[in-house]
Amino acid sequence: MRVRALFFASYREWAGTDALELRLGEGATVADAVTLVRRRPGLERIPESAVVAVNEEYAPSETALRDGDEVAFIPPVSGG
Amino acid sequence: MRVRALFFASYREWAGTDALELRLGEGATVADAVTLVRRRPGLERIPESAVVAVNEEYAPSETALRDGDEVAFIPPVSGG
Amino acid sequence: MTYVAIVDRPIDPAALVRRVGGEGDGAVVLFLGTVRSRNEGRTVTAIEYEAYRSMAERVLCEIALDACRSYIVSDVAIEHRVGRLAVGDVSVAIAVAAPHRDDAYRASRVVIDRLKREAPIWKKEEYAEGEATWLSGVTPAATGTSAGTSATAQGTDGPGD
Amino acid sequence: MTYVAIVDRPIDPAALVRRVGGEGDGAVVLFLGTVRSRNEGRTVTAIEYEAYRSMAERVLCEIALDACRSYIVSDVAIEHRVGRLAVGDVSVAIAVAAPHRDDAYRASRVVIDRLKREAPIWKKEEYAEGEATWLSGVTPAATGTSAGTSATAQGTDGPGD
Repeated sequence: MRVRALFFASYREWAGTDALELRLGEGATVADAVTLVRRRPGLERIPESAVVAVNEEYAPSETALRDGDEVAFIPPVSGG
Repeated sequence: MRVRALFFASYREWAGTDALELRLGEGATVADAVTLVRRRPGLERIPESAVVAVNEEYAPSETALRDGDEVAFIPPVSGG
Repeated sequence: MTYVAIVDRPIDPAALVRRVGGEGDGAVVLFLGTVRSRNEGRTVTAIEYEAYRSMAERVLCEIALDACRSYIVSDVAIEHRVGRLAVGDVSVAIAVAAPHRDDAYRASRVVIDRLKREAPIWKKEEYAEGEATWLSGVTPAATGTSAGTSATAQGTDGPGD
Repeated sequence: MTYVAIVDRPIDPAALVRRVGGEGDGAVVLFLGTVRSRNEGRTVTAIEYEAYRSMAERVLCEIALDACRSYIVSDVAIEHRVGRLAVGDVSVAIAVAAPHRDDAYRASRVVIDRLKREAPIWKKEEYAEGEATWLSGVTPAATGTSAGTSATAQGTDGPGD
């Protein structure tokens, strides 16, 4: 399946882009997406415990992904 | 001595005026001013324990008055 | 900065906010008290506010300065309107600016709570049936100087708002 | 009424206040977050705010609706600005209207505390020396649905404001 990875703030700068397409096997989880992304040069700085939102909702690492999901990597937030 | 009594809100309506001049003996206190005012028709409704401000500061009943003081009778407040 | 005023014209909340805050401030809290259409089960059509103006400004000033002493607050601005107000009109506005929001919220809350207990201001509600009555209100504490000089009391929420 | 928006233009606090409140409301609390000139000992010249806009609006909406469920609140309106802000600019505004002030204050406080912990928004501070850095920030809790659905946490006051 394919999911769309989104990067923001420091993660976006490390990625050099605000979005990437990821190819994952069936049954892949949020944890698998994090592992895949961390193999990309620069993105090894993203922690394994990175917070991820799937389709705009915060999702724990065991969350199963589906084809077409939007998987956002969320650095520690600092709004307000 | 003479002091100026001020009335507000319900007390003003009971007094039919917003100010009266009171004549008091030397050494008179806030309590004496309250007693004097309560003799006036309509103003017996002011409680003996009425809150009074002398020269714009809340003053306990034993406060000694001086000639020329402004003695305000303060109904329970309801601002805001 | 401290600004207090009893005014007999409509309160402009934006103008009050513009009075407070500077480069070192990260938070502004504005409180507005407005005239409600219902109070204690009755339909209110208007409220007449009356104040002992000079003393009210003196009390508000003291409350504002106490808030600046109790919290890390840069500016406090307070306006209370008097005269006849319609439902929805702003009767009181309090703007507080502070470096951090916790102080701004706490100071704002203490100022409105003390204002309601201590400021010599009264309201007479007019009801749909034509009657009008002075609200029962709170008896200020007659301490030696002015009532309640501590800024610790958080107050309970009276029926007023 | 609930209104939330991520905006890339200056926030107009008065316009936000006008969005909230009705005949039954006696209190409006407006919170403004503003850009401070100093943070953690450094001189800040500007802040660049970035948001995951669609998700940020979703999270703010949820926070606003939770506040309406936890407190007796009529309206919540929230705007957060993104882009480059100067010192003194308003970054976030929250307006809450309620029948009574206690609910308005509490709801306002919970909304800003949760916004800071949960909304996918980031700021990069630019300093007088020319450097710029993303603030360290708060790690949102990754619960099953969205982070922290309870409105009970009062939060501590971070360095942000």
